[in-house]
Amino acid sequence: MPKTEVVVRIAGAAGDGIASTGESFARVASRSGLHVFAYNSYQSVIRGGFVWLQVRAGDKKIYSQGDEPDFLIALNQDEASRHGPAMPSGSGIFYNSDKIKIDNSMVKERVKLYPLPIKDLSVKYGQNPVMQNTVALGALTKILMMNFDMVVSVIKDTFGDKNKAIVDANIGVAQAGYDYASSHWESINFSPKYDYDSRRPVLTGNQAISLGAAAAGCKFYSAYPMTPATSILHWMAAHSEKCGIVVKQMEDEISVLNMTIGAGFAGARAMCGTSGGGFALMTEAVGLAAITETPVVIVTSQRGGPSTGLPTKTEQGDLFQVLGASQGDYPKIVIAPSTVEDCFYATAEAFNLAERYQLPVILMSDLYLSEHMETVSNINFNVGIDRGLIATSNGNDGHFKRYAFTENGVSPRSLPGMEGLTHVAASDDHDETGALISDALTNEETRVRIMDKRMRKMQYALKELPPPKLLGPPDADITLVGWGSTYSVLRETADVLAKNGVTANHLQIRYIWPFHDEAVEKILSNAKRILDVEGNYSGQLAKLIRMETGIKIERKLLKYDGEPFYPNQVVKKAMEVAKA
Amino acid sequence: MPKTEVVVRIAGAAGDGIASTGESFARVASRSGLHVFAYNSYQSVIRGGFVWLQVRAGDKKIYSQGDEPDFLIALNQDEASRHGPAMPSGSGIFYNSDKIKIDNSMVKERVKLYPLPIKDLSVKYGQNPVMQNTVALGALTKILMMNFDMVVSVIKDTFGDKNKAIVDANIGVAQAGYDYASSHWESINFSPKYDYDSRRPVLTGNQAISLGAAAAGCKFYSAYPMTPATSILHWMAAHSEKCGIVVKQMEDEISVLNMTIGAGFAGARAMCGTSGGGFALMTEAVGLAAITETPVVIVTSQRGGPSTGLPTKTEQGDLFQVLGASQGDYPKIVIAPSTVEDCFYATAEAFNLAERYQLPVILMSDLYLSEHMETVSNINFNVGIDRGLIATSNGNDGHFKRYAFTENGVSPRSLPGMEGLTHVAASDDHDETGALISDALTNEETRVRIMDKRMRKMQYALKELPPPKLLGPPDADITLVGWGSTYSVLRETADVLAKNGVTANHLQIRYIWPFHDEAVEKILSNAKRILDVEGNYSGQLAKLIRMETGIKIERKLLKYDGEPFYPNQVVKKAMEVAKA
Amino acid sequence: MRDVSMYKVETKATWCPGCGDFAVLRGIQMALAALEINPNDVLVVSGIGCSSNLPGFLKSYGFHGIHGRAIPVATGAKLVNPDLNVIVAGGDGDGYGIGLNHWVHAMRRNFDITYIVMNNQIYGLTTGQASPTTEKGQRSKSTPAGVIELPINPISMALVTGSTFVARAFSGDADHLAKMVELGIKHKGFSLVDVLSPCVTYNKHNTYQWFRERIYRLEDNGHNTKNLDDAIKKSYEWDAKIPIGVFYETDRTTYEDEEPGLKRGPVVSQPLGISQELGKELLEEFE
Amino acid sequence: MRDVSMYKVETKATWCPGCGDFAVLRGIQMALAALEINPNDVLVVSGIGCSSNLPGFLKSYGFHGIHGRAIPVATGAKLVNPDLNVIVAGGDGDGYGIGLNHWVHAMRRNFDITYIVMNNQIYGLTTGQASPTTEKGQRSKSTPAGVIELPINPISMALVTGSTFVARAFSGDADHLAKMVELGIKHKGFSLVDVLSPCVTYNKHNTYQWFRERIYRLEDNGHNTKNLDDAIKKSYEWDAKIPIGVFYETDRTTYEDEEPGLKRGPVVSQPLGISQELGKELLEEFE
Ligand SMILES: Cc1ncc(C[n+]2csc(CCOP(=O)(O)OP(=O)(O)O)c2C)c(N)n1
Ligand SMILES: Cc1ncc(C[n+]2csc(CCOP(=O)(O)OP(=O)(O)O)c2C)c(N)n1
Ligand code: SF4
Ligand code: SF4
Ligand SMILES: [Mg+2]
Ligand SMILES: [Mg+2]
Repeated sequence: MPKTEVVVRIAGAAGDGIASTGESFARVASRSGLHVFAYNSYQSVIRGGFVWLQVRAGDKKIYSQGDEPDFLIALNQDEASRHGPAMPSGSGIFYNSDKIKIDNSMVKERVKLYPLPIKDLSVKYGQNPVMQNTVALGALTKILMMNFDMVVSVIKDTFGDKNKAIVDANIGVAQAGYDYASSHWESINFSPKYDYDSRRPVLTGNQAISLGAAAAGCKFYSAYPMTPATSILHWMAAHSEKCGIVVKQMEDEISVLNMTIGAGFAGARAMCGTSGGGFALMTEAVGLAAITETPVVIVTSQRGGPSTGLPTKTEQGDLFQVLGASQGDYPKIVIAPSTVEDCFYATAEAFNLAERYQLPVILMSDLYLSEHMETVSNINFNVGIDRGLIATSNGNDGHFKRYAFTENGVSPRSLPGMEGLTHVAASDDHDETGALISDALTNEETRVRIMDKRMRKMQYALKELPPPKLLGPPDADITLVGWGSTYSVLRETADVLAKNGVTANHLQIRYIWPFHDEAVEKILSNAKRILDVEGNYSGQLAKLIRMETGIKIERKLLKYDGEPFYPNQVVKKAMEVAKA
Repeated sequence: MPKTEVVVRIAGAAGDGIASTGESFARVASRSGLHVFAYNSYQSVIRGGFVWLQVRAGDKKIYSQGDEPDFLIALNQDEASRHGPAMPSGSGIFYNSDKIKIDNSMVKERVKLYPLPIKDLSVKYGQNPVMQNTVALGALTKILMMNFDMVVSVIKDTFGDKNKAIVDANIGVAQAGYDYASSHWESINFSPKYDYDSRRPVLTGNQAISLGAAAAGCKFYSAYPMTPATSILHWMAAHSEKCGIVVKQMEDEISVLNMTIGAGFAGARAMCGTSGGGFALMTEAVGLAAITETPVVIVTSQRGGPSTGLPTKTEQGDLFQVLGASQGDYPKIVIAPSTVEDCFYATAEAFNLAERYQLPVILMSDLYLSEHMETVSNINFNVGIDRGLIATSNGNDGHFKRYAFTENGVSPRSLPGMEGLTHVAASDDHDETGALISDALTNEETRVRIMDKRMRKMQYALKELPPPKLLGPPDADITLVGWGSTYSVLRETADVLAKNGVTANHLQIRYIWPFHDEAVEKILSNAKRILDVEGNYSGQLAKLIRMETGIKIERKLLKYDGEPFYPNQVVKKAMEVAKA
Repeated sequence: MRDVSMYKVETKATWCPGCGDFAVLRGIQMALAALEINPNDVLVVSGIGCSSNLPGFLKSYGFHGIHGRAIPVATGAKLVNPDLNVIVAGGDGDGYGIGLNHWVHAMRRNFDITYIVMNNQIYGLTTGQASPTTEKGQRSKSTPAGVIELPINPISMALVTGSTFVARAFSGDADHLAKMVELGIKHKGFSLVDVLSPCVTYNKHNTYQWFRERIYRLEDNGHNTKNLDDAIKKSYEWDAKIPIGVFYETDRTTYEDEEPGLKRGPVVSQPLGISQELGKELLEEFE
Repeated sequence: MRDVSMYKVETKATWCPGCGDFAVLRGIQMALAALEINPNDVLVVSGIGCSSNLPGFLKSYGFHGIHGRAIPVATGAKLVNPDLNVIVAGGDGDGYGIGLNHWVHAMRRNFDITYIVMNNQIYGLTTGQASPTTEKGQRSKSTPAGVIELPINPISMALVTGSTFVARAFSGDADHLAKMVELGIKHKGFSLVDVLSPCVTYNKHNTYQWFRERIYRLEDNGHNTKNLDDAIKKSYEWDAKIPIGVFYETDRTTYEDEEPGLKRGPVVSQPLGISQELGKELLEEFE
C-alpha cells in the first residue's frame, strides 16, 4: 500500500531559515490538499544551537508532528551527525554534499542518502546560504511526487510582488533541486489524495488566537514581548490599521494588563498576551479587573519553568499560577483551548464571557499549541458577539449603582462618556454605588454582600459553560485525561490504541475554572483505568481534579524535558496502563 | 465568684490615640502579672472613621480579644451611640461627659455609666484632646482595683526621660481619673491573681517576627510599606544599627524580593515582608530564588482581598496565591505560624530551612496575627542556627559544581568572595556547573535531572518537618481544622465546648507546603465530625486538604467580612456541628 | 464657565483636616468648570494612597486602581477613546516610587493626558515612611536615622524625558493651582502638574509655613516657558527659593494622533467584528 | 596589570557573529585585568536578553537573574558585602524598559556599583521588537509602521537623577570601551556606562557603519566632565554627531558609607544571632 502520510524533519542551527522552509513545505502540502502539522524545536539563542522542525503531512486530519521521520533535511554537519544515525530504515536524508559528509556507515540499513551539490545547483542564483533549504525543498517535492506549481505559487506569495529578483532566484533553485532529484533518484511510493483546489490555511495557535480576537471585535491589544506569546503581538501590530485595533507594546507586563483594563473599562474589547514570567507580573492586576468588574482577556502561553527556565520549550506548568493569581477570592474564568482551531473559537468565546460576566478571562496556551503550525479547516469569522449588560441612563445622575446587587451577580455597566452614569470603579472594596467600604464607611454586612455578588457570577457561569464530554466509547478500557495542547496527541493515541485492540476514550478539560466538578466526577468514577497525561512535573491537572472531585488519578505520564509528547510515547504508556 | 478576666473596648476615630491607649492598658495589665490579648479594628483612613480596640486581660492564658466587653471607653458621640446600646447588662461605659451625651434610655438595663468631666480633671495639664484617654485609663484601673504604680511606670517608660513635662502631665491626668473614680464609684468584683513581679512582653505578631529574625541572624531586611506588614519594617529600621541589620525600603516589591535574593546569594540571612498585593509583584522572583537555589525568607501578611480590598482588615485569602506563586514547578516551603509566640519561632525556623534547603521559605501571617497584641511568656533568643551546606575550595578553579546532583537535592553553595569557587547562578535552567541548557547546550536529559534534583528537596524536607498532631482527645466529638491565626480562637472554642460537655480536638496545619498528606489523612479519616474554620470565602485550606488527601470537609465556618472570628461565633457553629 | 457644584458629589473627602489634597480636588473642579468640560467626558484615574482617593470625591467617571498603576490604566482608556479628558491623580509614592517607570514612558510617548501629583514628600496612607521625594536627612518611620539618598526631582526628570508641559503648584495657593491644572488639561500632550501638597499629619518638615517662606511664581519672574535649558536650571531650585508655575511647554504630535489603529477614529465607536470578506483576506495570508 | 585570560571561561559566547556584545565582554575583562581585581571578588549581575547572557562568558561570580531586575539583585549583594566589586550588565530593554525604575532609584541612592548597558536599540533575544531606545520612525516587528514615541535618553536621565559617573562607549572602539568600564569600576559611586553595541541581526539602522560616521570622543573635544550643564547639553547630541566618553563625574558619599546597618563592617562577616543580653534589652521595650 502506498504511504498517505509523510514526516519530514529539517535540522540545522538558529539563523538557518528552518522555520520558513518548514512553513513553505507546509503550505505546499496544504495547497496540494493535504493536512499538515509542524513543530519547531529551537533554543534561546539567535544564531547557532540545534534547531529542528518536523512537518507531517497526509490526506487525513493530522494530530501531531509524528514520531520517526521519513526524511531528514540536514543543514549542517552537526545536525547530520545528531539526527542521521537515528533515522529509521526506509527513510532518507537530504543534505548539502558540498559541506556535509555522511556515508552509509553512519546510518542504519536501508537509509537512503540524497546528497545535493548545492553550489552547482545554486551558483546561478547567488551565494545566499539559505538557498540550500530551497534546493532541498525542490528535491523533496519531487521525491514526494508533488506538483511543482504549488512550490512556485508558495514562493511567489511568500516574497510578494516587490521582490521579483528574489522570487525568481528562489524558484530557480527550487527547480534545480527538483530537476536534480528527478534525474538522480526515484520517487517514493507516496500517494495521498492530492487536491489542488482546496487550500486550508496553515495556522499556529497564536495566529488563530489573533484571528479569533479580531473576529470577536477586539479593539485593543497590548503586550510586552515574551516567547511564546510574541507572535500574537506581531500579527496584531501588522494588522492594526487594517483591522482597526490599537496595539501597544508597553514597558512591562504590569503596565500591559493595567492598560488593557483601562481599555476594557473605557468600553473596548481588550486583550493582552504574555507567558508565565510576564503573567506573574500581571497577577496583581488580575484581581483589579475582578473587583472593578472590568472585562479583559488575558492570554498566557506557557513555556518551560521555573523562572526563565527553558524559554523556548513547551510545558504546561502554570496551572496553579493562573488559578492562584492575585490575593483573595474573586471570580475569573480560565479556558485552555486544545487545538489551533479551538484557539480561534475559544478566544472569541473569551471576549463574550468577559463582557457577559464582567471579569477577567484567562486563556492558557503553551509553546507547543501557540507555535506549532496546523492546517485548519473550519474558521468562521461570524463568531457572534454578546456584550453583556450595558446600562442606559436612569435619569438619576450621580446615583448610578454600578455594582447593583443582582441575582446572577452581574450589574449593568456604564462606559465613560455616557450621560448621567458617572461612577468610580475602585480596587478597594465598595458598595453598590462604588463608594469605598474600606475607609470611614466601613461596613461588614455590605462587604459580605458584595463578595457574594461577585462570586455568584461563578455559579451562573458554570451553569452556562458546557460540561466536558467523554470522547470515544464510554466503556473503554482506558480513559485518557488531559488539558490544552495534549488534546491532539491523545486523540491520535486513542486511534492507535484502537488499531491495537485497546479501546480508549478521552476526557479533555477545557474549562479549567470554574471547574465542572460534577461532570468530571461522574465521568472519572465510571472509568475503568485512567491515565493522566500532562506536560509538567507534578501533574497539576490531576491535582486540580482531586481538589474538585476527590478523585486521585494514580497513573500519570508527565513530561517536563521541554519537548512535546510524541505519539509513540503516549501509546506505549497507555498500552501498559490498559493491560495492567 | 469574682471575675478573673475583663474585656475592655475603646472606641473612637482614627487619630484619637486608641492604639496607644490600648497598648498602655495592656502593659499595665501585663505589669500586674496578667495575660493580655488585644485587637484593633480600624479602617484605611488616617483621621476619622470608626476605630475600636478590644483588650482582654486575665490571670490565665488569653486566646482572643473576647466577645462582649465589660467596659466601653467611648471617645466620641458617634462611637458611644454605635457601641453603647449593644453593651451587655452588667457592663460599664466610660465617657467624656463634657462632649458626649449618654443616658440610661440609650443602654440596656444594668449598664453602668461612668461620666468623666474631662475638662475639669485635665485643665491643669493642658488642653490636649487625647488626655481624655488617659483620664479614662486612670479611672478604669481604679474600678479594676489595679495598682496605680503600674500606670505610673508604663507612662514613664512610654514617654521616656526626655519628656518630663509630658510624663508628669500624663501621670497627673491618670491620677485625676483614678481619684475621681475612687470618690464617685465602686470598684467591681474583679480579682485575678495579680503579680507585680512578673511582666511579660506585650508583642504583636509582627514584632515577634522581627525578633525571631534578629535571633536567627537576619542581616538584611527589605520592604515596601504595606499594611499589615509595615510594622516589621518599622521595627527593623529602628533596630538596624543596634542589631547590625541592613534595612532597605525599596521602590516597589519587585525590587524588594530581588534585592533580598541578591543579599541571600551574597551570603547574608535575608528576609523581606509584604502583603498580598506586594506578594503578587514578588511572585516572579520567588521562582528565581528557587531555580538559583538562593535562600530567602518572605513574610506575607494577608489582608482583605481581592485587590486593594479591605487593606486594614484581616483575611486568610491568599493561600493559593502563595502556593501558585510563579510559573512552573519548583521547591518552596510555606509555614503559617499560629500565635504570636509561634511567629518568633517559625521565623527563626524559616531561616534555617531556607539555608538548609536553599530555597524560598514563605511565612504566611494575616492582619489579625500580625497586629494584635498578646502577652508572650516564652521567648528564647537562643534559636539555633544551621546554615546548611557551604562549599570549601575544591582546588578545581572554574569548575565548581554549584548544582551538583545529590541524594537530597541540596548542593554545597559558595559565596561571592570565596576563592576558587566562582560560578554563575542563572534563572535559565542549567546543568550542575550552572551552564545554561536553555541555549545552544540544550539537553533534555540534563533538564530532567536538574528538575528532579530540585524537587527532591521537597521529599527530604517533608521527612524533616514534624507532622501535625491532633491537639486534644483523639476520640473527640468534633475536630476543628484551621491554619494560621485561627489557632487561638479554636483553642478557646475547644475549652468552651468542653465546659459545655462536648469534646473537641483541633488540627492545626502549620506547614502548608510541603503538605503532610499522610498524617492529615490519617487524622481526618478518624475524625467523627469535622469543622473547617477559615477567614476566607472559599475554604482555601479545605481545598488544599482535599487536593492532598482526597478528604472533603463538608462543614465549614467561613468569614470574610474583615473582622476576626469571635469565640461565641465559633462555639455556636461547633455546637451545631457536634450535635448534628 | 460652569458652576463648580457640577463636579461635586455627596461623599465627603476623608482626608485629615488641613491636608493639601483638598486644594487639589477644588483645583480640578475649578479647572473643569472653567474649561466647561462635562463630567461625563472626564475620566479621573488614580492608584492607591491618601491622594489617590481623590476620584471618589469628584463627579466624573473614575477609576481608582492599584498602587502605582494609574498611568497605564489611564492611557489604555485614552487610547481606545481619545475623546475622553483623562486626568491622572496620585501621590509621590504612587507616581515617583512604584509607578515611576510608567510615568517616564508615558512622557516620552506624549499621550494627551494630565498628570497631577499630590507631592507631600511622604507615604501618607501607610502612616509616614520616606517617599522618593523625601529630602535627604529627613527622619521617618522607615528612616529613623534620616534618609540617605537624594530625592527624585520630578521637574527635571519630566523635562529631560519629553513631557510637553511641566508645571508645579502649591496647595497653599489654590487659585494658582487651579490655573495650573487648567493649563495642563488644555495642553495637548502629556502634562505634569506636580503639586506641593502638605501632609499635615506625617510630614512635619515640608509644612505650609515652610513652603510659604520659599515659594515664588515663575510668571512673576519673567521665566521663558519655551526654553528647555532655562527650565532645567529652574528645576534645581529648592532649598532657598522654590518656583511654582509653568516651567516648560512645547508642541509635539501626540501618541494618539500617530497611532495607526486610530486612523478611523476612536475604536470604542467602531463596529465590532470582521466582515466575511476581510476575514477571507486575513486567512489568505496563511494559505 | 593582570593577564586577561584570568577572566576567561571555557563556555563560548553564544552571540551572533559580529554582535557588539563581544567587545563589551572583552572590555570588562580588560578593565578587571587593568585594575587587578581578583575574579573571586567580582560579582557580575544581569537580567535577561542576549546581552544579559554575559556573566556566563566571564570568570567571576555571576548572577543571571530575571528580566529587568539585575540592579536590585546587585545592590542587595553590595549592601551586605560592600567589599565585592559589583558590575551590572544588561540590555536597553532590560535596563531602560522593564527595569528603568530600579535604575533611576539606584542612581539617586548612589550605590557603588557599575552599570554597563549594551544598548543596541532593539530587543534582540525576543527577535527584534522596538526597545525604549529605538529611534522614532524605526520599523520593527512590533512597530511595522514605525515607532511613534521619543526614545529614552539614558545619558540625560542619568545626569538629572544623580548618577555620579556617566559615560558612553561604542563596541566599535574596544579599547576606549575598556577604558570607560575601567573608569566606571574605579569610580566610587554609581557609574553608568551606556555602550552603543550594535545588534547585527535585528537593528539594520544603527549599524557599526552608521555609528562610525557620527561618533567622536568627548575627551578629544576639551569637554569638562565636572560641569553638569555642559554634560546635559552634550547628552542631546545624536543625529549628526554622537559623543562617546565621560560626560560627567562627581563625588558624593555612597549609600553604603551612610547605611547605619553597616557601621560594624560588611554584615556577611558579622556573627549571627543575638546575645541573651541584647535579647533581653530588645524584649524590655515591650514590657
Ligand atoms: C503593591 C502595593 N504595595 C504597597 C501598598 C501600600 N501602600 C498604599 S498607599 C502607599 C503609599 C502612598 O504614598 P503616596 O502615593 O505618596 O500617597 P499619599 O498617601 O502620600 O497621598 C503604599 C505604599 C499597596 N497598596 N500596594
Ligand atoms: C518578565 C519578562 N518579560 C519578557 C521577557 C522576554 N524577554 C527576554 S529578553 C527581552 C528583551 C531583551 O532586550 P534587551 O534587554 O535590549 O537585550 P538584547 O537581547 O537586545 O541584548 C524580553 C522582552 C522576559 N524574559 N521576562
Ligand atoms: S495622612 Fe497626610 S496625606 Fe493623608 S490625608 Fe492626612 S494629611 Fe493628607
Ligand atoms: S540578536 Fe543581536 S543582540 Fe542578540 S546576539 Fe545577535 S547580534 Fe547580538
Ligand atoms: Mg505622598
Ligand atoms: Mg537590546
